[in-house]
Amino acid sequence: MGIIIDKNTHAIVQGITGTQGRFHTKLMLEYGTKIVAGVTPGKGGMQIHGVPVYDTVEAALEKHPANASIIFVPAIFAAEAALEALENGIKTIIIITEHIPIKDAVNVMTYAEQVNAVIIGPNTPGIITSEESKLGIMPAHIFMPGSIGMVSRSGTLTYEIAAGLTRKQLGQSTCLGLGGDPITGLNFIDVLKMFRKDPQTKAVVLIGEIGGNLEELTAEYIIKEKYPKPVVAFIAGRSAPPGKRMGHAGAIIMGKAGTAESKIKALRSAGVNVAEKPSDVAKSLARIIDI
Amino acid sequence: MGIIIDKNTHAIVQGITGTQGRFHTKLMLEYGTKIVAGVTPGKGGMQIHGVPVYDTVEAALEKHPANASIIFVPAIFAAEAALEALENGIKTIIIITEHIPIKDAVNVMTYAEQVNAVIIGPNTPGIITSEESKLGIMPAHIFMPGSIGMVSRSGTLTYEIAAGLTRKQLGQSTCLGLGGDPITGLNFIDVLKMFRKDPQTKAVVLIGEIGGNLEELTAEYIIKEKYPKPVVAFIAGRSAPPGKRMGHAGAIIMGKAGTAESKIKALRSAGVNVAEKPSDVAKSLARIIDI
Amino acid sequence: MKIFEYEAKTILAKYGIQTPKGGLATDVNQVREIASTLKPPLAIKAQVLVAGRGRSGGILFADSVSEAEKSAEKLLNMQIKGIPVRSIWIEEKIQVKNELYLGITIDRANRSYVAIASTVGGMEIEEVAAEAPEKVIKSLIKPQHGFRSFHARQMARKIGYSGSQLTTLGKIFEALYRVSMDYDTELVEINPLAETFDGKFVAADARIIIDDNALFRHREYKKRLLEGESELTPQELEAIRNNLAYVKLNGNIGVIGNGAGLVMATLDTIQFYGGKPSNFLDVGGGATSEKIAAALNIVLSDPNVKALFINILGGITRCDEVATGILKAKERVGVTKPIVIRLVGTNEEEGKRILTEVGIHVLESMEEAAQKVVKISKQEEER
Amino acid sequence: MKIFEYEAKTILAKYGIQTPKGGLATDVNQVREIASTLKPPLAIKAQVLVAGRGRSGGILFADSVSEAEKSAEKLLNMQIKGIPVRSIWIEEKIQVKNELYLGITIDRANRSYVAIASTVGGMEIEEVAAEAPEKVIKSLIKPQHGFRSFHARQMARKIGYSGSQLTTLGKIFEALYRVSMDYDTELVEINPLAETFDGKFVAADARIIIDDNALFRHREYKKRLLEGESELTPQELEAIRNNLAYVKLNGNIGVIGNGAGLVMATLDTIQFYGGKPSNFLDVGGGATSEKIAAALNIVLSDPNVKALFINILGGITRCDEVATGILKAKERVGVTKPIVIRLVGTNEEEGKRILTEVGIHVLESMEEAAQKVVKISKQEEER
Repeated sequence: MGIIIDKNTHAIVQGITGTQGRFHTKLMLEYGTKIVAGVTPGKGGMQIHGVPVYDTVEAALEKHPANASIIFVPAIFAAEAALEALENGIKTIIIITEHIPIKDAVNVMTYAEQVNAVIIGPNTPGIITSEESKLGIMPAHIFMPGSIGMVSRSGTLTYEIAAGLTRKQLGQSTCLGLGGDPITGLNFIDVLKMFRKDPQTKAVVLIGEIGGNLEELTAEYIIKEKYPKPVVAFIAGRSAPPGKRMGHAGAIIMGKAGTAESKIKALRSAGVNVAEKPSDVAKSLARIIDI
Repeated sequence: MGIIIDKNTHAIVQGITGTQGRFHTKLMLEYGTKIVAGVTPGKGGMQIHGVPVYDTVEAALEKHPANASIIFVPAIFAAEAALEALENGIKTIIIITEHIPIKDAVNVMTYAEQVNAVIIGPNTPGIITSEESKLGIMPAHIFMPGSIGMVSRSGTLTYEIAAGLTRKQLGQSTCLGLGGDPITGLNFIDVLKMFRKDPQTKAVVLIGEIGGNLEELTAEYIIKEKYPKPVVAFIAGRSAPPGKRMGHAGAIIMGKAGTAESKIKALRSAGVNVAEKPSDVAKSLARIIDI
Repeated sequence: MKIFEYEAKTILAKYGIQTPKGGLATDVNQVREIASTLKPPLAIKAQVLVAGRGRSGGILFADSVSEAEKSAEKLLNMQIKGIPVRSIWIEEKIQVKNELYLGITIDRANRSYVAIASTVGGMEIEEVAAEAPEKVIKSLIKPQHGFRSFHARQMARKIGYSGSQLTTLGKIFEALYRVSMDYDTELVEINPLAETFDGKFVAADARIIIDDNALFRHREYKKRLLEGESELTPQELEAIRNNLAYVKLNGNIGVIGNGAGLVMATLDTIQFYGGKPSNFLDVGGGATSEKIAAALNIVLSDPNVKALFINILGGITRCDEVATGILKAKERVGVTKPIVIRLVGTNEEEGKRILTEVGIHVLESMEEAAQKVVKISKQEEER
Repeated sequence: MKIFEYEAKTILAKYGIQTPKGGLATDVNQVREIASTLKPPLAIKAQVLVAGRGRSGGILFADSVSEAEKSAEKLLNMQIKGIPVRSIWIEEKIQVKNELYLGITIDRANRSYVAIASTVGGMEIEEVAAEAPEKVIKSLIKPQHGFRSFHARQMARKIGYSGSQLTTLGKIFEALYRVSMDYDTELVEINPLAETFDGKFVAADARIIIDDNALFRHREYKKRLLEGESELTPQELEAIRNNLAYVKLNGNIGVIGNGAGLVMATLDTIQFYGGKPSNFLDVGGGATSEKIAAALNIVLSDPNVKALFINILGGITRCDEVATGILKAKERVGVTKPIVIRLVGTNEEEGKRILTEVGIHVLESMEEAAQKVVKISKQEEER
């Protein structure tokens, strides 16, 4: 099981002819992901690793029914690509692209909400449901199937923690990155709701960071809904100064808002086990799972 | 009965402090229409013919629940006024204002469709349900209650024909103008559907004119749905030359499209009695009603 | 408001759409100057706003500067459908492999903008739609997202293009939409869009109609309209300045009324009884005596007019006020031609009294009045 | 990208928002010139981008031209939070009846723009929100219709205005939204918006932050950023030019890593073990040896750095490539300070071999490596 993607996910790759798109299409195919077509305007008729390329999403879908899209299109055109996928009826869209303007992202999210589509990202490593499907750029070998659901605002930090889990034989159901931008599609609460319904997922790892108040809202949600599965969290950025963007566009403390302290405090008050160091996540989880 | 408005319609007047708004508010009140508040930004606190004026629709509705709005706001701001009414939940909006840009009108209509609101106009004389409510600028004394539903793209031509009906004691259920612009809210088909369901309405008068193909589409609808009530039509503009706008922004023959001949032919092929002259409408109707 | 081909092309070029190299001239010297900077063959195109310019001989071709001069002279001495040619556009003639059509206009039934593309360019799109509807591709545009690059590419694909030509066509079409939104157009079309033998696309002809009601957002055009730098007749100009809706026709019965539908029906009724209206003139609701004077002035300035029909249905407007207005106007303008007035509605009796006192026929029935004015017009014509 | 107060005010004025009369000066002569054209009392304001300028003494007042000169001289010789004052803005001081707050920013949780208004102006809005949330009025903005005049009036009403003041406030707020959209701002705020004793509204201070990711649509600002006409340190500028995410901190352990979250966690771990990071530097995914060289260069240019911690989790990135890159970079930059490298992931063994051959510590555990670099930094500090 897992959430959002599985063996039946048939995806197109938008921006398949770029360096990133081409490279990760190969890796996704190797993982077993069903990539049915690629789209790059002006490049229709090509083949990338055996995947046929079309000029438009519409043209791709006429030949290859798909229910997901992963977007590697450059930032200037990425929001357009997402709108194209949405208008052509695709309901699961992963936007890998970083540096999409906020105004463009807001447009995409508003439209996605209207048509009930799931957007992961932008600026996300993607999503992987172990041994079923991977729509993303994460190194597949650090993951193993299991019962831990992971949701994160960060890429490499997720790999760090996932590798730690895998070393301890704590396999994962689905692992996904929300994306490091201020405006993203799915947020922690959305994903927690999905993990709640997923029978495979027994516990959830939540990897947050400074900026915004999604972690605080998630804590409220956990309290209000008496969230039934254990949650272990790590929050990056305790040592970050205010007013500075820490790599991710969304990782910034504004005045006194968005600090790691605030998030850690909120999550702890919701009964979430917040790890001090990345390696502590696996340790905490091992204890909890043993119980 | 009749359609869209009745004794329970409580309306606000947007643009109540202008010459037109002020004048017609008085006439509507005299007719018995329930005008509960007026809105003119910057004029909050005034009273017009005893009707309290507010700066915003929101403020008006807090004090005076209303389910309709009639708009007399100047063309530059009229679309904004309609959006304000829509966003504040009003579902029946009559836009009297003429000369609204097409782009603005398209915006209003798109939003109205999303929220299932009824827009009458722009550039309409409004709507009157005899002896129940009048939201418009038509002279009330030419109408009398009865069983004829009237729908028109024109103002004075409607009065001409309505007066003719009234002289022959052929009273009306509801009479409404769609508006003389290329983009209007309700169209003939929408109104025919409403008249179909209205038990009071026994026959329908349809007053069309050159421009667009709404009359042709209506003919198709009448055929397809085997429209159960008799329809008598008059189409203005048989003598109009192509490429010239005949007063109404929407009354223009483009190339060979939108001619009176085309409309008359289509309606006749749908079994509609199309009058040669305005006065023939009442005559035809009298014959039909007798049958 | 229609704008000239050269203006439309200048706008398109500003939005990155390729147009033929060319220049505007109002005399033969300018033509020589421009033509000598261009590579023949050349197209010499009368700048008029009437439709069917090509069929009326308004476009000529030239293989040399001297030929261009001759063609230009010919055009500058020409009238097209009664409109004198005031300026001409000289441009390099495109070697055409295919002619396409791209346009953005209004879809009234869907209350929407619509993008239209066709592989049949060079004809009026309504004609193509009537003769070969399968060759006309339409795509409704929702204002929420507009017509975006991918919509444009989808259309390009539907008319049979792919690869880099598809993206180029997509960019042109997207630019056309931006023109449409930025200039509040009712219609913007490239017809034909020429596909050259090396696979490029050039706007060989272009047409833009700006929404009259949006001219407050485009003051430079509004100004031009009011200053008469267009093809309006003096009557049309006078009507615009007085906020009157006026259209010239070819008959001999002047018509003035209140309300567009009523005036149209009045024309129809006159025609029904065998008469010929000389114009459409709608004074609108609640017209002042000033406005009515202006209306009479405009209608009567047509020497063909033999009789005048004023059709007023007083609703909110009071008939007595209208009558007074007509009298005032009549005195000021000095009307000598016969007038038939149909006047009903609010304060009808008083209105009638005012007019009959000075010997003006006042009738109640529009049909009766129409018959009367037709009869008078025929009598006057026979004199 | 933050822009200066005077730039923000110039933009607001262009959108019809009233701002105090004033001028920009970079030396005392200019101050005299400007001040003599203004009506005292005057406000003399250091043009710096750091927050808390007022509290740091960056705003002075003057009742005469000579006082203005003195104040200006003082400011021009001042550093505010380490940033030297390069220019000052002199303006007429507003006589304030009330101070309001108006702003447009991002609501992350709702994936939306949000309009914020408050009757408590002159304080940071986050503080007002924390202390008196009922005094902060918010309205989410849906992109479909934007923030229109009636939304603006609704907000004006909610903060207690009516009549003509409500429409004026509405116009200001609507203009602010247009600035936000036209300039792709993350934040545009007028704080305070001064209500004068005669009921007018003047933008006494203004702040604009442009979305860095949208700078491709605002090339004039992009250019300025890259040309260093801002308050960036040479290190920050070098980082921007090399597409590196870099933030200066106050410690002595240089940090380089791949991935923002990982680098943040690295800093946290160093701090957890009692060390002090000197910076945040994320090289991103698949960094080239050039990029790593640039990163080393930036980090080591800080004289306080006693040791360097490179934390690489090779996922898609291959560890052997990273190792080679580090070596190249090390040679080019001439690193003499101790380096601790944590290197795991794809081709980890080969990467380790390359580095250990030249005597660089390579570790597998981030925590272990952090402890090690903290220890080294302390030893180095004691030397």
